[in-house]
Amino acid sequence: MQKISRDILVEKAISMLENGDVCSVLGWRKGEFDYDITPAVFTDKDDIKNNFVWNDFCGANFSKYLVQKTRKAEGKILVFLKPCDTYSFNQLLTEHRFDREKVYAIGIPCEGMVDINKIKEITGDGISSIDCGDKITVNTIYGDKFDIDATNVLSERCINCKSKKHVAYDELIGDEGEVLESNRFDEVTKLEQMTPDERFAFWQNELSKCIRCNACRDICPACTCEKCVFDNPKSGVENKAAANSFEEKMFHIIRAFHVAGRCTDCGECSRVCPQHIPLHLLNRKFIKDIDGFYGEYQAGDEVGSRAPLVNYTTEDIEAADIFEGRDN
Amino acid sequence: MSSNKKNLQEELIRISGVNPRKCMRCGKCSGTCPAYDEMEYHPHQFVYMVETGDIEPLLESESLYKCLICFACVERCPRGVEPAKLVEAVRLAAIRKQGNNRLTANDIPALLDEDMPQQAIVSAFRKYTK
Amino acid sequence: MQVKEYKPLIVAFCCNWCSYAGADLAGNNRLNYPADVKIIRVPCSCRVNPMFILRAFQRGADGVILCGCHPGDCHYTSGNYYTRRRMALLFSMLDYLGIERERTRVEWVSAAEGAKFAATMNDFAEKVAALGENKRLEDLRCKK
Amino acid sequence: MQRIGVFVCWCGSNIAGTVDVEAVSEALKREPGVVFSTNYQYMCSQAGQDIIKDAIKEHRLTGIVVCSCSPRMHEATFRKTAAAAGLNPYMVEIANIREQCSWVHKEMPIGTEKAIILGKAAVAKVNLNTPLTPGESPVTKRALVIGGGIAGIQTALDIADAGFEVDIVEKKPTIGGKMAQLDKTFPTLDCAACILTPKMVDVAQHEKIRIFSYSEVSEVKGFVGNFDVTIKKNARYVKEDLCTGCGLCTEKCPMKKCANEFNLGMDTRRAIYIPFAQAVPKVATIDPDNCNMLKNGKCGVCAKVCTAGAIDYTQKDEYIEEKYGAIVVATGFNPISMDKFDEFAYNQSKDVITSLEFERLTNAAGPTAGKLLRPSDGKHPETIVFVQCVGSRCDACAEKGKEYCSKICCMYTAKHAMLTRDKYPDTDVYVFYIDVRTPGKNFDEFYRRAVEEYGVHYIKGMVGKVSPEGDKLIVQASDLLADKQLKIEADLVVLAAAIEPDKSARSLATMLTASMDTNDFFTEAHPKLRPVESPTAGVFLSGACQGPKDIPETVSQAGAAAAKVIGLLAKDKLVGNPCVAHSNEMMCNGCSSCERVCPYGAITYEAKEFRMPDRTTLVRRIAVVNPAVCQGCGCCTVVCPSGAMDLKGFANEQIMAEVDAICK
Repeated sequence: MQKISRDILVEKAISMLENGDVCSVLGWRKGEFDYDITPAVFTDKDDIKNNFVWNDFCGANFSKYLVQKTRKAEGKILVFLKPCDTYSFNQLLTEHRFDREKVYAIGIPCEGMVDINKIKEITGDGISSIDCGDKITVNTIYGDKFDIDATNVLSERCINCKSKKHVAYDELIGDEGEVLESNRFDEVTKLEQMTPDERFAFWQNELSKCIRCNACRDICPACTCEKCVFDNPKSGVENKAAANSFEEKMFHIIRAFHVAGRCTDCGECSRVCPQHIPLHLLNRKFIKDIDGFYGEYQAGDEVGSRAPLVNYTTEDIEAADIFEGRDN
Repeated sequence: MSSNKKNLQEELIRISGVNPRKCMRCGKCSGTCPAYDEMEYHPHQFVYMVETGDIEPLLESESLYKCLICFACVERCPRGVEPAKLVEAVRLAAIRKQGNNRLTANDIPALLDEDMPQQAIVSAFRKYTK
Repeated sequence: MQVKEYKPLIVAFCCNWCSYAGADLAGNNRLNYPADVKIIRVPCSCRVNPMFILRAFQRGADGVILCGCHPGDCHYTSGNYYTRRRMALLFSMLDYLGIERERTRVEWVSAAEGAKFAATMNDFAEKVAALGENKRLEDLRCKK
Repeated sequence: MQRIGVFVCWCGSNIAGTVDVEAVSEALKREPGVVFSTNYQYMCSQAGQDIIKDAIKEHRLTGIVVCSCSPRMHEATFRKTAAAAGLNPYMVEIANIREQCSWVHKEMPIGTEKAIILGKAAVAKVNLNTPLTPGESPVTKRALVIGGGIAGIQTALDIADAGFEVDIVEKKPTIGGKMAQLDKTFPTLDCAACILTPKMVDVAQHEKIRIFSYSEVSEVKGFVGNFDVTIKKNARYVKEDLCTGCGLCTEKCPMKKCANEFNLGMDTRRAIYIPFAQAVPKVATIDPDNCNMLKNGKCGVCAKVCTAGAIDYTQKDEYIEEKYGAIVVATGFNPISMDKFDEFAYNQSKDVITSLEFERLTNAAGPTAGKLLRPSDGKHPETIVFVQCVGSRCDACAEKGKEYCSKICCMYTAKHAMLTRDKYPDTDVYVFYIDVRTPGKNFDEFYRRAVEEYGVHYIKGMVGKVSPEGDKLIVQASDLLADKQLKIEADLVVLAAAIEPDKSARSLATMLTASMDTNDFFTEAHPKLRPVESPTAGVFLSGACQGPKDIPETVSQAGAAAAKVIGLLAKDKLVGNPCVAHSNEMMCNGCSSCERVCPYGAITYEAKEFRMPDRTTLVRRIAVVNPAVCQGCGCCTVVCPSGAMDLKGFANEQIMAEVDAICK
């Protein structure tokens, strides 16, 4: 259950639109199903009244949308940002990807978003309606009704939430949270402790599921390239569909490398993957290594910070020494 | 260096966290030491002797108990070597030898007199008890 | 079917100023190393894109080694420092994916280190040969 | 499709002994794009080059592969050959089949097989080569020297003597720098003023040199050969062109109690002042913090007494824009602050002084007119203790001082000790040292003289503590050789404070995009081979801004920097390396990653308008590489996620084509 009610956000959005403070609102729109909530640009107050949603399914991170939306916008855009979204927001500002002047950012607290797949594991298919109250109430077309505790079905990224603090906003609604100690690297460590054969088998299995739908790339706030190398016939790695296991790996290695040091660990890649590949484990590996090799660095923590891959010290660890003390 | 000596040396370096190789032999520690004249081996010699592994004489020496642990040498060492920590480590090595306590805590009150500076009393507790 | 003796294929990226000159010096001094090693000249080790390394593996390389000036000696002052970070992270990631660690290496070879160049190549070729064919990052379409 | 010619060199038997050159040229004939392939005994010979030239004409070749020795050996040769035959020189690629093939492999079949593969890689690359033309940029024939100490003066004189215009920007009211404050110079003991002031006069009188004193560089734009610099001329409230330097104002000004920075605050000057008698320019300056007229409009004495009418209380800071072809940094050094070294009682006692203060105390133009007197009571000191390495050679974890050796202290301390004993033989002089470092011509001899002839007590050991007691200073120190702790009753303690780069250097480095080390010393383009150049093209280094230096070393480096500047300014046009980075504006995200890794500051950003398919225009931030500044390392190409940045001559496609050819 989110602490801030939808009505406060709706009221705020409508008043800002009416006052002419902003010309459009980036928010979550009702989808075909109650759990299927889509990012949308609202310009009409009735539309907001009827279709704006704020509940436990509003996982989408709007930062990336600002890149395109601010280019066309005549006036300011109102955007709602959860704490983890603000890191992406800052990272994009660091990379000069949108004009800060064109955005009015409202920070809203987040109690964690739920994972519909975990709900479906409990209820089975055929969900007809979901109501997010104190409990998540699910009705199915078979007449079953479930009351589920949101904390039991939180998405992985929210269980390992790294921060409830907003690092950027013009206005904050609700209370400010804090940067949290999370166990987000535990799974990476677990993989590191496997034998190379096990790791290879794990990733071969995971990555072979990839259907190259590009959802991970399209949602990723760090993947805002004007033209992606995988779409560019002259890049040498152009690849529309993975033909074999090499290309499956290549896509994900290169993608992870391109966002290394810039990835804020927002977890959108894993959220949108239709094949449920734990893509965040690739990004987190880089984050964990960066923290370990070069000192802790959180992308997006502050605007203008120098990402680890565009930085160095003369005392950096040698590539030959990175496995010291690890024998597998 | 024999392996015994080497072990002792490594032990001291580990306890103290001091890297004696950083010493550039300027002698500022000994120049600054208020207990210099009391000591048979002086702060810079502690550092040098630990570096060369010549630790036995230090373990035997009265100097161990003359250091006031005032940390003047630690404060002023330009190389960040921290000689007093090394003295402390040698002292620990000496008293950790079974039955080798020079004094027990109970012995201390009898040794106190009115003129003794407070700092010395505090450091006495650090020195003689475990 | 004829059984061919296994020979590893090794791609070595060498920076123009130090390591390529080091390789030339190895030649001048007639220091042998396996012919399996093929050198590609780049202006600086920092020119090597991880994509090139993956490309080499895809096309059938069994090992890729990157040679540059020693840290602090880069002709462009800082290129190899960036190389060091990139490759540390890339190699760690390849290991994480279960690719054998010995297939990739970074080595700093100065223009004066002909002997080191030859020794490095001998050692690297031997280690890669011991691993056998690169199966984990291969693209069967690119095989002969 | 290219029309490629392949030329396989035998290099006598150097290549042909291990590589079947005939087989190589035959095999490469079948490669895509190859229309001609041959081999010859010595390709680099005149006859060999003629074969290439003829083939280019006869077969209308668009690209060439020479399979021969290392490109480091003959790439330039074959490029010239190609150019002579009308082919763009960058259409030539070399396959190194000697150093990296025939010389390291013994068996003919193996050598031949590898040579063919290396040839194929070169052919694959040439297929993707494009003709490259080096960019040209004009050179503004004027140099800027930042800093007017001995380094800046020497550099400026050398450049000006070669016939080029030079401007010196000095932030103090006069040039001269630290050397003007010194008394004598080691190891010859000639008087600093006697050798410096004539040079200052030379500078003032040189028709090619302009001095901007009391000025700072406030902005630098542009690149090698074409810098646009804004100089901020601080208001000195005196018209430089009218002031005759008569000094009447500096005698009549009622504000007498201003600390005299030239004497390090050991005496006072007026609010209007000329730093010292030999100042250049010899023009008065009003110190606005102390002038009553400027502070509250009451006084005006200097204006009244000035017969030249040079005083102008309404003067404003002035900004001057000028173009330069080269910039020399000569910002020099300062002694570090002694605030963190409480043990030496510097802030407690007036009689604990730094060595630079000691220079002023012994200088005939100093606060004591050259008599060595204690600052506290003006008495003659009978025992003097010199402490070496104060704040030098400190470990980083000690959190005070500098990690490096300040290099000059051993020698000037020997000088101070010797001069003291020479002038005042009744004085006891102690020098506490850790090591005495005297590498330099006649340096060790000088130090030995101090010990042997002048009887200076050199004691190995460091001073632990200085405590003022009455009018004495108790110096507690160790004598390591005697294994004793000493307590010396001294009258004066002189600290050889470490030196550090001037504070202004950091912001200047940012303006110039010149790199610095962790100590804020400017970094050389190469520590051995290019010691007076900064990695930023067109920026040169002179004197202690690059590292601690004594005067002879500074002067020689100043001359070297001047020679480099002259070499640059003598050119009418700069021809660049055409293998530079360039950004594809359609793909560039404007994310600044490339800019951050560029060691030369060659990348800038501009807002560019794009016409969109729907006829709207879109303004996007895109990277622009300045080909005159880019050195072609290619670092930017790898941090560019979209691949918009590529390197000419070593393009992504070309390198991948080589990889493919090798792995085939």
